[in-house]
Amino acid sequence: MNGVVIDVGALWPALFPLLGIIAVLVVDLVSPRLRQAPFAVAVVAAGFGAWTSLPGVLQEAGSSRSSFCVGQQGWFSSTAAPPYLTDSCFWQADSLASGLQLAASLAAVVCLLLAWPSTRTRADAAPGGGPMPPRSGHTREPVEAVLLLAALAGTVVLAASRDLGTWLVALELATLPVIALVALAGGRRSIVGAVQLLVTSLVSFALLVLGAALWFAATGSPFLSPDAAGGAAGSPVALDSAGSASLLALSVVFVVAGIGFKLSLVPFHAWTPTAYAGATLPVATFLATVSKIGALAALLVFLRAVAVLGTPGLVAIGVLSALSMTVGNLMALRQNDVVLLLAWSTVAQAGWVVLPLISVSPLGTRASAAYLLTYVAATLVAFAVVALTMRDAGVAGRSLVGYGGLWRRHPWRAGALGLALTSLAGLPPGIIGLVGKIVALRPVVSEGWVWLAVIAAANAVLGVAVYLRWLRPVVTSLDEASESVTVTSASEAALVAGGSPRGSRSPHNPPSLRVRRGALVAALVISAALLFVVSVQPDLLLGVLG
Amino acid sequence: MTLGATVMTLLLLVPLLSAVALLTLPSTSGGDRGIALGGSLVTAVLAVLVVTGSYRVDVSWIRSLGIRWHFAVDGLSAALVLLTALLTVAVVVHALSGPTPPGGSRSTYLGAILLVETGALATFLARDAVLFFIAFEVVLVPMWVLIRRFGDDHVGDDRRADAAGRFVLFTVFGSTLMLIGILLLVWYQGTSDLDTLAGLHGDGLSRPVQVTIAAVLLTGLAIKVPIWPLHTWLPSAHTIAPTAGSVLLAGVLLKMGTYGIVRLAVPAVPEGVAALSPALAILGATGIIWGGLACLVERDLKRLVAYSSVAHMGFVVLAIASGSDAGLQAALFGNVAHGVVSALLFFVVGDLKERWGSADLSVARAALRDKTPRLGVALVFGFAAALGLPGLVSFWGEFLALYAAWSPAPGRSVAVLRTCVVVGAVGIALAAAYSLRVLRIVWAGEGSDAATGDAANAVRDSAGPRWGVVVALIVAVVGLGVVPHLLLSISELDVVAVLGGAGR
Amino acid sequence: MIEVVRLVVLLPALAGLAGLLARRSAVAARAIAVGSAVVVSALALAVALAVSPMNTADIDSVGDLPLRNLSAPLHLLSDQLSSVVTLVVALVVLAIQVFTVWYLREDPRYAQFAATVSLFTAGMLLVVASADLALTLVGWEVMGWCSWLLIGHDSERRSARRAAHKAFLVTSVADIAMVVGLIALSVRARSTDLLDVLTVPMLPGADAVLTVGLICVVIGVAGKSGLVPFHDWLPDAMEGPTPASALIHAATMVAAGTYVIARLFPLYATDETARTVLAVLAAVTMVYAGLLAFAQTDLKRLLAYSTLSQVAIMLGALAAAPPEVGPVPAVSHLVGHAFFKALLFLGAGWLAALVGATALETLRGRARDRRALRLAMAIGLASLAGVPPLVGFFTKDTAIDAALEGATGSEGLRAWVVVVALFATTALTAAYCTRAWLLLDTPRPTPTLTPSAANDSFEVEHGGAPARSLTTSAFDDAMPATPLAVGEPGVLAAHGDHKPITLTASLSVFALAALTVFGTLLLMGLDGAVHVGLASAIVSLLLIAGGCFAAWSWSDRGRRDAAERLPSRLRAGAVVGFGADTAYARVGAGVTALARLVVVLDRDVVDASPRAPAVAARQLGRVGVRVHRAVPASALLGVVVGIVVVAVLGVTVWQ
Amino acid sequence: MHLQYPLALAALLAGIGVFGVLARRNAVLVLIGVELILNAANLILVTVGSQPDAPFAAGPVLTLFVITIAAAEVCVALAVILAMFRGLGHIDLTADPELTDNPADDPAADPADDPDYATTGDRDSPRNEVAS
Repeated sequence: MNGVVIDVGALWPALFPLLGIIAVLVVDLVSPRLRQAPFAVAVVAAGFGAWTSLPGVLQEAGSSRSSFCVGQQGWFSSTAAPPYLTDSCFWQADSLASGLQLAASLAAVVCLLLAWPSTRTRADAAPGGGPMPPRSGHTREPVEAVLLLAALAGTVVLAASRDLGTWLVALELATLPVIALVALAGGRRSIVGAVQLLVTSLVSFALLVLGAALWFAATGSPFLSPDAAGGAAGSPVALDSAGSASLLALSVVFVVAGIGFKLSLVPFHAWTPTAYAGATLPVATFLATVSKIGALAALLVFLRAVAVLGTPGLVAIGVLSALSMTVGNLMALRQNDVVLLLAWSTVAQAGWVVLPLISVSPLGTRASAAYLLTYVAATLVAFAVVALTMRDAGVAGRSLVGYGGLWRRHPWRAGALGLALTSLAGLPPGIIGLVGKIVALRPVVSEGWVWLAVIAAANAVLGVAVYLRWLRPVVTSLDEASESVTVTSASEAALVAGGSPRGSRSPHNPPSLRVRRGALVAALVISAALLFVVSVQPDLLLGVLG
Repeated sequence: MTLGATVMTLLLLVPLLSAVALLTLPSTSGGDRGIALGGSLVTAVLAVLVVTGSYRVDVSWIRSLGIRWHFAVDGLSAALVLLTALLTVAVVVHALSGPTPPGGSRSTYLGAILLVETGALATFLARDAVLFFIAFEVVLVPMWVLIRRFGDDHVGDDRRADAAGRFVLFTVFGSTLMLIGILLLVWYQGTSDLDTLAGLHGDGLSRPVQVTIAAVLLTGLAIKVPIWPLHTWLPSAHTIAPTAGSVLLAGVLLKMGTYGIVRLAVPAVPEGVAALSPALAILGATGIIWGGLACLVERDLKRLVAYSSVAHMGFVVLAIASGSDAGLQAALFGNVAHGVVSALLFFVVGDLKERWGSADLSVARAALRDKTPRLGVALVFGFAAALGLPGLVSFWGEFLALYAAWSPAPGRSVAVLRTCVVVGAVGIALAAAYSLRVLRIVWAGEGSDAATGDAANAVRDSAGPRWGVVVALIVAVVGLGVVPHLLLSISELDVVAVLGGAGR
Repeated sequence: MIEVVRLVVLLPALAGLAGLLARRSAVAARAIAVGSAVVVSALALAVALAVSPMNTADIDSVGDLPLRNLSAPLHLLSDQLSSVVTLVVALVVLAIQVFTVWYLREDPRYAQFAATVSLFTAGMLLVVASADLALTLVGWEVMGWCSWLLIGHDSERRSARRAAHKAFLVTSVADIAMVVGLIALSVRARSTDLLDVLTVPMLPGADAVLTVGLICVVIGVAGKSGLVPFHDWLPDAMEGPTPASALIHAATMVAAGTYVIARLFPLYATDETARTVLAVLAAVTMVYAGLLAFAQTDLKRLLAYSTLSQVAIMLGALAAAPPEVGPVPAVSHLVGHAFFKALLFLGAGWLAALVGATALETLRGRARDRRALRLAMAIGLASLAGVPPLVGFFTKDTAIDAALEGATGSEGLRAWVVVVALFATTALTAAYCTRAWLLLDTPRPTPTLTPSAANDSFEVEHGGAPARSLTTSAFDDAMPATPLAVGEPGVLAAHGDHKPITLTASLSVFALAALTVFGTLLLMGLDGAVHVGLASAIVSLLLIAGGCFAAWSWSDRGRRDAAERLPSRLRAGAVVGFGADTAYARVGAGVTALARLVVVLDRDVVDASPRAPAVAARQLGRVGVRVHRAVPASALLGVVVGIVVVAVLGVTVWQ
Repeated sequence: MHLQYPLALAALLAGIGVFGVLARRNAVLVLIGVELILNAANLILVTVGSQPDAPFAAGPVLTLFVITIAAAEVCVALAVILAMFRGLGHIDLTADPELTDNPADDPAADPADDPDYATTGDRDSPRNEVAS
């Protein structure tokens, strides 16, 4: 037959979130008073998405589950198809892409659990229910659920997209809802965060589109495929191969920059702390995990296309990663607010994520994805613990001292946090973090970028310093804990008294009213179990990426 | 899974599991004593079994990275494995028969100790380069906890934080550099199996590559040894750490560095190490003099012992730099010797500090000689061994090290190494000087007449299990000094395997 | 027989251990100490009397060290030389142990002392019996350590602590050279076995490594045997109890150097340079020490300096004797010296214990009314002076004769230097022996000057030792010890009215006296050990007579102290060894200053390198915090700047 | 070669857009600058897409995509700007919002007095332990 070959089976990971959106809207339409129903639906949808991406994960390396494939005949009545068009597909999910999809869906499930509302049905009016303006309080849950699912869908599509159009649309679909989510948190901080996130994303997206256009100009092909890049010579506007190559280079750097914003690489990172601090915890978690997965997926799609052009052009990536690591760690060292600390650690870890990409080779791409997944797993655990602690201790759960003596008070929670932090720091018992560092450094070393490796080593030290600062109060003994608790309560009082806007205007104040404990525990258990399993047998995680 | 593999796995699992049990144990329950003691004892027995049976386990672990779960024991590691296991028993006994240092519950303390043991054992047994690195890192967090939480509570919290932070940050930097070296090595040689790497002897590596790899590896490991000038983390860590921490640090952790050099760098990139050996020797000799001189005016007893560790490690480094078979044997011997001696010294000094409340030599105190004979005798033995008195264990390590450095392997610069030998001999005299200084003040009671108040009356003498531990160590110091064959014969054959004709 | 040789070394060590364990009961300790000494002497006698001493050097001790490319068999040997020396050591130690039982009977630390003496003996016997440089080093260092324990026995007294410290430090500084030398020698042979080292083929021409090694060994020996410039620790070592002094001086530590060089004699015979160094050191030392001995005001210090000069005589013989004569003369003087020096020290201890001091002023005439003691001292001093027919005469003349042979024969100038020094020393020795005897024997004619006053006068001259701060370094011995404070007043004060000497103790002294008289017979067994040349004998007899007469006349017939003829400043200087101690202290202070410098560097330079990035990190963090305010525009700026940077990098580096 | 002129125009547009983004303080104007950049991209796409052999009329189609996305963006952007105006009372992007969300700024939480800050390498505090 001629025309597009559509294999729906391959699309389920993206379709389920979309169906979930519809279902949520319908449910909210039917019984608007049920607060938990939207989240239940969303969790189910995301879960199914994860489930359906499994076969893609399990397929052997090299093969890929494609859809929307165009054959040769029929489409080009006038002329014969250019070589780079022979059966190319708009949707191509190899094991790497599927792995990213799976991770995104699971992370989304955890985020949804973190946002799970506590009360079953909505009280009509929440007069002064926290800083939350009552007007937005009514439809908050379905909106949150829908936006989260939409962003998830965007991420999933992004991982599998292979052409400019899908790629651009998916990127925006993965970004815009998050901006809305940040803004939805309410309160000035959230607005500031949203604004900064918005302007940064707009500008970088614009430049991204410019880069995409240049790609099209250079290759004349809408497909992000190696042979398209290879066939750049035959591009319509090509003055000569060198000219088109430089066009291509320009497009690559524009794209790298545009996505660097989403990965919050320095210097595109400025939005990160503001947005994290402004958003609600679940949204911050989403920003830290799913968005990053999407960003990396987008970057990988593009880089794998230009891989044929060789690596030297990507010294830019090396510089960006070195910058991000250093700045992120240095700033994280000064934070006493755990959310901000995690925000800056995101910046630093983003550097580690793109570190292996300086060698655009299957080795590099897989390594970068692997490191991203370890980071996502650890960060999910950390955020889950923070959510639990804030639910118990209130605002104090945001400050480092709030974790004094956690080891004695909640050994298991402290154990999970310790595992997460050591994984982020790359120390045992967080073996997976250590393996991640090994994986990330391997391509760098193998390409002979020793100076970059040494910078990375120095940053590993800084990172250890960062996370030990948090781990220290966790393991402090009972007496110190008690006094630190008193300190906390004092500071909390001061905060509530308006000493600092953090306390009084915090969107989650008191958070214990809003989030359901069981869901938090579930989220923690899921993420911690994942982290632990891959920590004992890292092969599971590395194997996911083929 | 064969018997050998099972025993080997158990050797690593028993301390790990008992540590986890201790850590998750509620601080109120009293089961920690049994678990810790039992765990360490069983581990020691298993260690003896493994060494005697020379068992090995080799299963695939991380396929995608080609990292294998490969542990085995040979002449290079056997002595260190035994040392680690037995020292841990001693430390646990010592910890159980006295007050737990303030800062946390005893179960946490013991758990951290056993975790350190796990990591050290894994490091000494690992036969896969990357696995070696991972095991190398395991000890960090528990040791950090030991220093940070159970450290000397007479000093401010910032001092504890500084010491612990220094320890971790220095070591992490070193081990990450080592990781880079390992990855380079693995990339060029295509395998991370240490036996294969040793078999290759750097074949197929151009000289510059070898030098680069060796430089990275040695720098990384030098921090752990520690080699001058990267030693500054050691004194503060020793001063702050509790007795158990100091003993494990000096007796086990420092050995991981030198062992790493012998196991990783020397066989895999022989040319590189040979090229760097003059620098290595000079740094080692500098460390000997530096440590000895620092000890002459150091006032804190624990810091003094720490600096003497720097000096003794200098001898080991010098021996490694010589590159001859005898040199490697001397290095391994010196490793174990320093392990035993420094353990003895830190046990005694730790007890003294616990009784005195500080380890400041400038405080006039009653002489140990008659009033506190047991601690006194132990101190005398410890420092006699520290100054390399023949008939005690450390003499052979230092004598052989100097011998080997005087007649280095071909290709090494004889002039440099012989100069270093003279410097090292001067270091022995310095060791005599500072050892006698300490004994004169603490044991013979220089200025004890000026002692007033509490310091004037004698402290409680060592007794019970702690005295038993000390006696056992003294016996080890004397026994190995009189019959050094025990250790030398263990390492004799495998040294050749390491050098593979590169030496001599 | 082989087991016996092993046992001779092993037994004292075990005795030392046992004595340490059995320190609770004095009786057990005494039994162990004396018993072991008796057994060892018996065994040594058995070995010595063995009809043909087995000239074997492959007695396995603890087994061959399993080393690659170095053979360390750790063998023991047994031949005429070793068996004779072993016997002498054993006998002297026996006498000393017996004497100690009486001398330290009230001392609470008797057990430790006796055990240390046993261990010391083990070290010496190991050196004697060792056929392996490593073993030699072991025994050598063990002796050094035990000497630290013995000299510092009364660690309550600061001067004792200081003397012990000084002794060990000076010797271990010299041992730097010893270690290097032995290593150099064994590297030549790729073995530490004595025979291999001796039989390693000579390289054609000058063998630098050999010369360096031999000179280093000489320096090491100079440290332990107290040659200039390492001599000053020995007089201070008198702070130890008298038996310890007797042990260190008579047969063991100080003489060990002679024995080691005698063992290595074949190598020295081939190396001019090393022997010249040895000759110069020995010649200087024997004369200088003799002069100092003459000026001493303390009996024990006088004996100490006489030891220096006597040991220098042995080494001089080694340095000058021609190869065909060999090391035997030196060893024979070692034997003779062991006897009379032990006798003298025990006698001095006896006297000191009865009188309560060792200052000659105090002892003046105290020997007169004690017949036995007087006899013993007389024999001892006469033998020291070399009066025939005592053993001292024969052994010394054997040494002189050997030197003369070398001088007239192959050795030339070096030997002549030694010979001259030897004759000078003979006269000096006679002089100070006479002086000492006159002082001991003739009571003070005008009893106006009380000993305390005498002490005070000297105290005034040299001043007391001010208290030293604790944090001073090991070397920092800025104050010379007040030489009159020796004679361990601590012990003597502890038992001011000392129990009258026991029969056994006095017997031990007389046994030594007998050996001093008839010791020559024992030496007959060692061929070449007694070889008196007519010329040398006559010359030295004349010199002795001259020395005696000079001293006698200076002290106008013993009414005065002969040394008072010396200018008082010279005498005062001689008493404190011409400030050698201060020189040591200067060295120590220098090292300490260096150490302080190192500490400062360690803190401010070496440690600054890791600290700097930390501080930098903090500052950068501050800056970063200031930069990162939630201003959207700044974020935009960052984005654009970043893109420009990336674009430039990308496009430029791509092609 | 006639393609050069539209491309040059596109470059001009993009430049103007970037300038607007950087120079303007008003959020809405910044938004317009972004739109300019997007239009530059569109121009490129259309120009290149006007080639006869471009598959699936990719140029125009992509342009349509971009326009749609831009529209969506503008919706969200305007909503957020509105919220900004409500919450902060202005839409000046260069203004420093009076709520600082960086705890390191308020002196109470200056890490310097956090004891464990030494772990971050503050190594110059203890130097008294060295003998002097």
